[in-house]
Amino acid sequence: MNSPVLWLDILVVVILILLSIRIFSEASLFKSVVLFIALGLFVSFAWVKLAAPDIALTEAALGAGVTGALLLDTVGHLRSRNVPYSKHRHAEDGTSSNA
Amino acid sequence: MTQIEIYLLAGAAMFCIGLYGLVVRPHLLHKVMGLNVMAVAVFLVLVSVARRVPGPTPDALPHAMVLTGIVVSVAATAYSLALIKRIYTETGAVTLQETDDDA
Amino acid sequence: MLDLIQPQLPAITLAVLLFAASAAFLVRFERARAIALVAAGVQVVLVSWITWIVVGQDRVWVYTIGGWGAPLGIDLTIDGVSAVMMLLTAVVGCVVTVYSAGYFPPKDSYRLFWSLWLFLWAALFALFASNDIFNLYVCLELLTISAVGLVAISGERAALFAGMRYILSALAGSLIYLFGVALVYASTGVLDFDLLATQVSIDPTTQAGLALMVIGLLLKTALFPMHFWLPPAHANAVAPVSAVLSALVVKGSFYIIFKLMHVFTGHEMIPGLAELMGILGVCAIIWGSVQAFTQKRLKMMVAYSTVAQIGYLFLLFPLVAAADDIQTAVLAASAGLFHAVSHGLAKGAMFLTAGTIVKAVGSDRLEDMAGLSRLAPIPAFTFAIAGVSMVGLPPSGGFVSKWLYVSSAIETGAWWWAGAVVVGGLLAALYIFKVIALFMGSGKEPLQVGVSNRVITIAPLVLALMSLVIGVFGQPILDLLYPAVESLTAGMMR
Amino acid sequence: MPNNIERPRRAQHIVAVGLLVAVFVLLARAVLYIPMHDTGVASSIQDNLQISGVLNPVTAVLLNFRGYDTLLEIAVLVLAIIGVLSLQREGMLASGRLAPFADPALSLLTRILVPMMILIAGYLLWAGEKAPGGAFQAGSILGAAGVLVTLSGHVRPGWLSPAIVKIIIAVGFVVFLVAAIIPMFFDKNLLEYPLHLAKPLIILIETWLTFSIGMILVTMFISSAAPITDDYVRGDAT
Amino acid sequence: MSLLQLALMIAVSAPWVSAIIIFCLGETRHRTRFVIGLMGSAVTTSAVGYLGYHLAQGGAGTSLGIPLLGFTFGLTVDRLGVIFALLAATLWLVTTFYATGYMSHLKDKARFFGFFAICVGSAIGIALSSNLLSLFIFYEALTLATYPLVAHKGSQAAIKGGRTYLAYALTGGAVLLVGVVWLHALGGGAFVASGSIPVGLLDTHSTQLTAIFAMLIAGFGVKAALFPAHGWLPAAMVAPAPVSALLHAVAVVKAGVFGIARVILDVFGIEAASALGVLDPLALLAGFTIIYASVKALKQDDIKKRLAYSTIGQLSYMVLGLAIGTPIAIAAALAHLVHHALLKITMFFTAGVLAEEVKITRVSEMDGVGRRMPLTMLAFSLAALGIIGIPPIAGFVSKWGLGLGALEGGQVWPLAVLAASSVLNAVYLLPMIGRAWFGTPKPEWMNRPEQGSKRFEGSRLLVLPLLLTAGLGSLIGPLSFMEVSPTRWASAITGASSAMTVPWRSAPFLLDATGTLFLILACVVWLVSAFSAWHVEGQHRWRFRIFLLMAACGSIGLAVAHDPAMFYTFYAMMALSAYGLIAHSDRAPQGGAGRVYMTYTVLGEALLLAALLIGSLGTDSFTATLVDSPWRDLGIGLLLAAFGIKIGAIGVHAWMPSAYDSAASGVGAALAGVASSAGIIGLIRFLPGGAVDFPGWGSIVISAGLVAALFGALIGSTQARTRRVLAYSSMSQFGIMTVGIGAGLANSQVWPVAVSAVGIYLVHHGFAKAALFGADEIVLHSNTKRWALPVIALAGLALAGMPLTSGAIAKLALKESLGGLPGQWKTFLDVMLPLTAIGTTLLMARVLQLSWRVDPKQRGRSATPSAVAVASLAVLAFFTGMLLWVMPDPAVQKAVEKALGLYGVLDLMLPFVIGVSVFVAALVFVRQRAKSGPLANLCIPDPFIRATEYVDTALIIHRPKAAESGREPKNRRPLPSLDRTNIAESYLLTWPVASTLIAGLLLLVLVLTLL
Repeated sequence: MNSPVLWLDILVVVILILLSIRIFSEASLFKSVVLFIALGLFVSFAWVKLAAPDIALTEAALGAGVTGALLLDTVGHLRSRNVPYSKHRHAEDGTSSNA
Repeated sequence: MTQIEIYLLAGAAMFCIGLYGLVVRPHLLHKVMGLNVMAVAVFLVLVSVARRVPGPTPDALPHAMVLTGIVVSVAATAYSLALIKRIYTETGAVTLQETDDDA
Repeated sequence: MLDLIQPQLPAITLAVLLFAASAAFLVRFERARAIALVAAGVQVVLVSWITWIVVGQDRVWVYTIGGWGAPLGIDLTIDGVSAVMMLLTAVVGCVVTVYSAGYFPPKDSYRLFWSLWLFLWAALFALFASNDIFNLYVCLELLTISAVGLVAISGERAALFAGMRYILSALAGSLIYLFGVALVYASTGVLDFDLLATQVSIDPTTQAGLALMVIGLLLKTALFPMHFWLPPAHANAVAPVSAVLSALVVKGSFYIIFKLMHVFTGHEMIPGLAELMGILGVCAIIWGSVQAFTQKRLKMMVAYSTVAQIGYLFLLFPLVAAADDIQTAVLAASAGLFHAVSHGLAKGAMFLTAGTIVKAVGSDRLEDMAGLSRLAPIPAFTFAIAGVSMVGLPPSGGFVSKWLYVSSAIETGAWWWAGAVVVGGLLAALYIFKVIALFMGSGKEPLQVGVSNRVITIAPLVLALMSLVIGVFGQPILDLLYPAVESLTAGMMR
Repeated sequence: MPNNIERPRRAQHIVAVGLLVAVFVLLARAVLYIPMHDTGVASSIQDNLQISGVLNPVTAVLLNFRGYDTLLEIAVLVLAIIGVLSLQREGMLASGRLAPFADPALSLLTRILVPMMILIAGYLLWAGEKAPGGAFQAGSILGAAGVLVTLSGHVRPGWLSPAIVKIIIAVGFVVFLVAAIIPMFFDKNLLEYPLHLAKPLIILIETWLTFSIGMILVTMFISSAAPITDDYVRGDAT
Repeated sequence: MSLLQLALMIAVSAPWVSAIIIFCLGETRHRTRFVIGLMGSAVTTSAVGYLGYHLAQGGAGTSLGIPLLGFTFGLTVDRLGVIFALLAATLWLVTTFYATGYMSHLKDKARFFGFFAICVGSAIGIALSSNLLSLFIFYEALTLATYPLVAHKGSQAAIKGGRTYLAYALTGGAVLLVGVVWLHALGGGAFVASGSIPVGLLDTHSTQLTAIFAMLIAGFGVKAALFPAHGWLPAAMVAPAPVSALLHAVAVVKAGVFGIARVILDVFGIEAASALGVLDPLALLAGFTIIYASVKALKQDDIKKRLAYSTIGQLSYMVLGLAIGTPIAIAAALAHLVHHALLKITMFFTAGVLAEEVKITRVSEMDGVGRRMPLTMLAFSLAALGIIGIPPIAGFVSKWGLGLGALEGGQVWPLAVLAASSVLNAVYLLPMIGRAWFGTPKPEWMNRPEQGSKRFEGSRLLVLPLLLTAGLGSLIGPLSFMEVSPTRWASAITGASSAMTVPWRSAPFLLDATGTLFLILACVVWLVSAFSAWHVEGQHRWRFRIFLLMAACGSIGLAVAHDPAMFYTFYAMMALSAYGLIAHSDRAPQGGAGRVYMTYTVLGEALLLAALLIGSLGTDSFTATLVDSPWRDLGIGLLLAAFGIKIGAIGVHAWMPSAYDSAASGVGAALAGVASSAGIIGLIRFLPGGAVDFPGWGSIVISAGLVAALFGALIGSTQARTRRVLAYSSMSQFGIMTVGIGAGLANSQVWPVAVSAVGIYLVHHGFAKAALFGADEIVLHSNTKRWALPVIALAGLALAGMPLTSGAIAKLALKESLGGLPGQWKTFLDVMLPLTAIGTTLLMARVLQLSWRVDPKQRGRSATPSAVAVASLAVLAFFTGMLLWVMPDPAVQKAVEKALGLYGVLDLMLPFVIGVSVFVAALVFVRQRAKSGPLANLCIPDPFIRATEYVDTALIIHRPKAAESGREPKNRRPLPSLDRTNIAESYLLTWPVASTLIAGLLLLVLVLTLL
């Protein structure tokens, strides 16, 4: 009874799981945040699949939008700012870009 | 394997992944993202449970719960990020490791 | 007029707190302080009125919000147990408010303290009154964020890190709890405690749901292995905040566990869960006391003492599980709850007076406080009284709970829990009397003590004396607890 | 940052993964045992939908049946912003400019998008009563619009005095609280809207909520993003 | 709320209220604090007094309380509670004065007096609480309130002492809690007259009840300082003196004993407790504690520590009494609660005054302090004697009751414990008194120019309470027959007949034949020696005179006292005051002879006490009860041993030579003549001779007597100093008398004849010996040697039994009495008696020879004897000769005729002639062998004296050397450093580990769901 729609759901679920695994295995902070925002969008797509339009809308606006923006802002904050008060001075920028 | 069960399993899986992120990744931002992933996972379970109702409109109660949940988790994340920024400006630390040495 | 207000009392009390909280946000420090003091006074009056009604009519007060009734809407139920906890919150809250009025210099960095504090108070009230597990999630969140806000408000390095740890673990706990709620809703379809009590059945989903809810709440109550966030948070927070955290906030999540274990008949639902909590409790008592004994800083020691005393609370679950008749189950349950009340009062007094002492001596380290009793007799005396209640010596409330624990342990035949309680008392005596001996001893260099205003010396004393008074006149509180605990355990015994 | 911070220690990694896989298995078991028949309250929601004053079941549950949850939820939101503000060191809402200069592409985009976003927010607010929408969605879009305006430098954050900002933040919650208390004067319980008044009250609450949520979200960005003043800038601000 | 309940409420709450007021008063307002303290104690005392008065009138008790934990946390009025409350309240009143004086220059007075009041408040609370729960609550409140007092000084030692105290008290409290709760769970715990254990429970839950009893006793035992848990009391001696006085002598420690009393009497009830069989182990433990504590007290050089160990011992007396369980024993224990409180509080007050005024804290520093503060040390001495159990002071009454109670319960070993502990008490307390009065004071104490009189007491506030308690302590003893006395009050509680508990019977005095004889002897001899000794010089003149008078009235009282307790009282008075006479003169080495005498006397006293107790259980006469009591042989043995020491029986006579030698001038006569013969009177009066034959005992006594006689003669005749010869002659004379008594014992018909014969012999010997001592005095001190020699000769002849002298009559009377003996004894005695006579003549010849050639350098030591001395000598000589002729006694008449008959004279002369010839031969032999050597080296050393000296020196070594300062107890290694746990904890605190734990726990609980 694998109706075609079901395949789409399986695809969404697989993407969701892969995305979340990728977020936490990603070394670079900025990339993780971007992936997180992508995850937010896919989740709102999942809500649409589960016939929950309100939640999809809110998720897109708040979950992906606001949270994503806040995260990006924090990443920016952590990278660009030198630290006036702390005794630890950080030579290179916050995220190390390793392979 | 009905649609609901797929999303339920997805929810359970993402919960564990989120927990992994919270537990293992030292960077505070990763931990906050982990928390959000766990939240999303729970909401997945709730909404898929709502979907059990036959007919077009699913059960509205879980939806309301999820909506409230999303707003609450946004609020919590906002505060955590503010705290992370303040810790960074104050001490330059981006992980809890600093605290463990001189705890 | 009065009979108009009376049926709406729970809603009014909550509304008063929420209004005061939002008002305090809008105004400057002095006016916010005034609002907080007024709100505290009103709160005490209203809560005691509610308790009077609950005792008077000896019934469980069900207040349906929005008039929709249980499955659809949310109910507030106030029974003996929640009334006692609310009374504890009101009393400790009022004293803490008065203490903070005298403690903070009226400069702007603390202007939002009052608003956060009133939100916390509102969260506690909502939590003790709520009868709906999802609503409890929202209350827990409200509680967590306000608590973390209060911890981090001082802005010092240690407080910020403590706040970070606290919020991460608390949010993790809440999410685990929420997952549990989702599973329970999935299997039973209801969120209200009373309905759950009738419809819950032993199947994997509900079992997992309860397990997740309990684990989430254990994390928020900082039971032994998961206590890592509590000592830094309680020790580095500002004195009134650490008092509130130790005395009240920790009790909130314990109260929910108590209700869950009774509504879901936890020890049958998950065999061995009650015993596990008991064993963790005993480890908490021993580990907490040992750590408290070796601490070099006063507030850190008192924080670890909280970790130990929390262990006591969880001893009630194995005893209730082991009880064969309703009477011993009620005895064990009221032992735990009475300990929550007496610990609330005593620990509140201890943290407040610790704050006064640290403010007077200028440093938090124990060596600098030698010979304090000569120069600051009242705080030293208050610390001693609170310590006596912590150790559980007779004139104090701690003794009553210790007595109840030992008698219920004997009646159920599981005497080793009684052993744990008694040994715990002796271990507590170790670190309490180490400090008292230090106060009575004579320090190396003469101790200069800054002048501390009257309020912050007298307020903790009032609280400490209260913890002694309930030791002697404890019976009314027990009478208040018995019917409620009986109805809860009756469900369990079916 | 020494990069061993990034890669967690090997042993701890393995232990964590092992544990979480086991947890996943057990959660999966629990989840799969969920009864597939509807045990929820869907049916009772449908019956009471007419008297709830709104047609959209979710909004009905959110604002009427379980209005208390939403009230506390808004309290959490307000509390969060209070927490964020309490973390500021140099007082409330630093007034410094956020963006040093307007980037032409950004300003063009803002000029186009912001009016649309406000329009959409209005529609969502209005539609929430019948179709998916409502205060939170509208509020968040309004917030996004606000952020866009301030980030793009069109408006200095000091545009609104801190007092007004705080009032707007609090107004949503206070209105909701007042609306909840009014029924008590008509000898009804908290949040028990009189039938004929249910719809107007809900709409009143929703509108003020939207403004508050919008302002809260904007303040979240502005307050914690410390103002760009000369001594902080280090190199180019990306 | 009746008046009684009001009084009850006031009694308990007044101390707490005054404490709160004192705390609020703050440090500076001394006067108001003193007034508040005084008022508080006064109000409490009057309230408790009213309760006592109400009960005394036979009013019913009452109780009030609030419900708590299934019990009522309340108070009640009953006799047992009121006695302890009254004690605590009155002594608090007294101690308030003392403490104000004592604390005048110490800091933190508000804290001190506040907690002091709370302590007393909780003690009264304990006394008046209505059930085990309220008692436990006050009990723990007492622990808490005492801690700040023990650690008051804040010094390192004080804190350490406080910590030890807390460690013991809290552990005890924890054990007690479990016991109380367990009992409550089983339904017991309330205080009901004969035990509140639900009836069926005894057989079903006996093991549980025993466990509960053990826990309750362990809990209360900590405060009652039973053996394993006594360590805290000496450690708590760092507390200021008022604390040690009121709390560690009265309130705190008695709370423990009171608790045990409540548990045994009102919670379990005697029957239930003995049914469970828990009382005997407790009694054994208490017995062991008594002995252990007394031995430990010996080693303590610090005064307060020694008193502390003494307290531990005395507390165990009470526990022993309670554990024995018979009504008399319990009444005695409860009475001892009051007696010991009064006596011990005096001693602690004294320790406090000594520490404050003259800065001495060690026993070895106490020399001559009596000269410095006579009133204080008098009070201390009275209290010490009371503790030892010397009648008539209070301690004796309760010790007597304990002994009787033990016997009533059919057990004898407590008697042994009592005897042994009295000896040990004496050994560690008497030296303190000895040093105080007989030691040489420090020079700077003496010169107090500004205060005028050399003696300078502590400030009035300190000394008055001291004297009050000492007075009360010593008065309660003799007045114990009064209704309100603690003994009567206690016996009303346990229903014991007051005849038993009050030692002195109603009609103690009776004059029988031997009594009159001894009375005449005592009066004359003491009169004569008083004349000759009265004008003795030296600074201690008055002290000597007091002792002389006390010894005199002791021996006179002895003659007429027939009731065992009264006899014992006078006997003890005479024996102890004789020490004053022996140790008085500075000639003797530092109390050497005195100490040996005292040791033997104390041993004798203890044995006598045990013996008298055996005979006085029950209402009829001593000898009747002794005959048919199960421990008859033990009683007789003890009697013989006790009086044997007095009359210098073989083996125990080592004290006699040195004592007589060093006795002050003029007093030797009285000692030799009267004091020692008291032993014979005792034997005659208390041995159950007349009723039953004791062939076994008879033969033992006779042989002992003969050996003593011969041994005395042999050793005596070789002694170098006249007094030592006389001592040995007394020993042999008493030996002969014991032969007479032995004969009476062996054959009951002979007993009356033997008694009167021995009586005559006694009187004759008394006068003769007194005359000899008098003469020796004159020979030694004056050049009128010529006067003394004929008297010595006359007395010597009388002793040797020359015809026409009293000696002859006495010897013949004695021979008469021996007539009735069975065959083989008769012949044996016929041979032996002459031998003794020869021995006596030898001794007398020796005396003559020594006094004849007394060398000049010895003579000139003291002033010339007054005419009085000579006159008294004459009187004695006269009595020796003439009196007996007049005696109306039939046996005497017969003896007189025989003496006059030819055969009789020959019989008497023969031994005399042989004796003289042997002496002359020995004299000639000696002169040939050692042309020049002084006679002394010929002296045969007395093995027993060697043995006593060896034991004595051992005692000295045993006694704490002054050098052994109170070194810091080796501080135990500090608690195993727990810092390692810090490292574990900090590891636990790190986020990764902690969160992994969360995941782990989550998994664990989920797994649980699988089960």
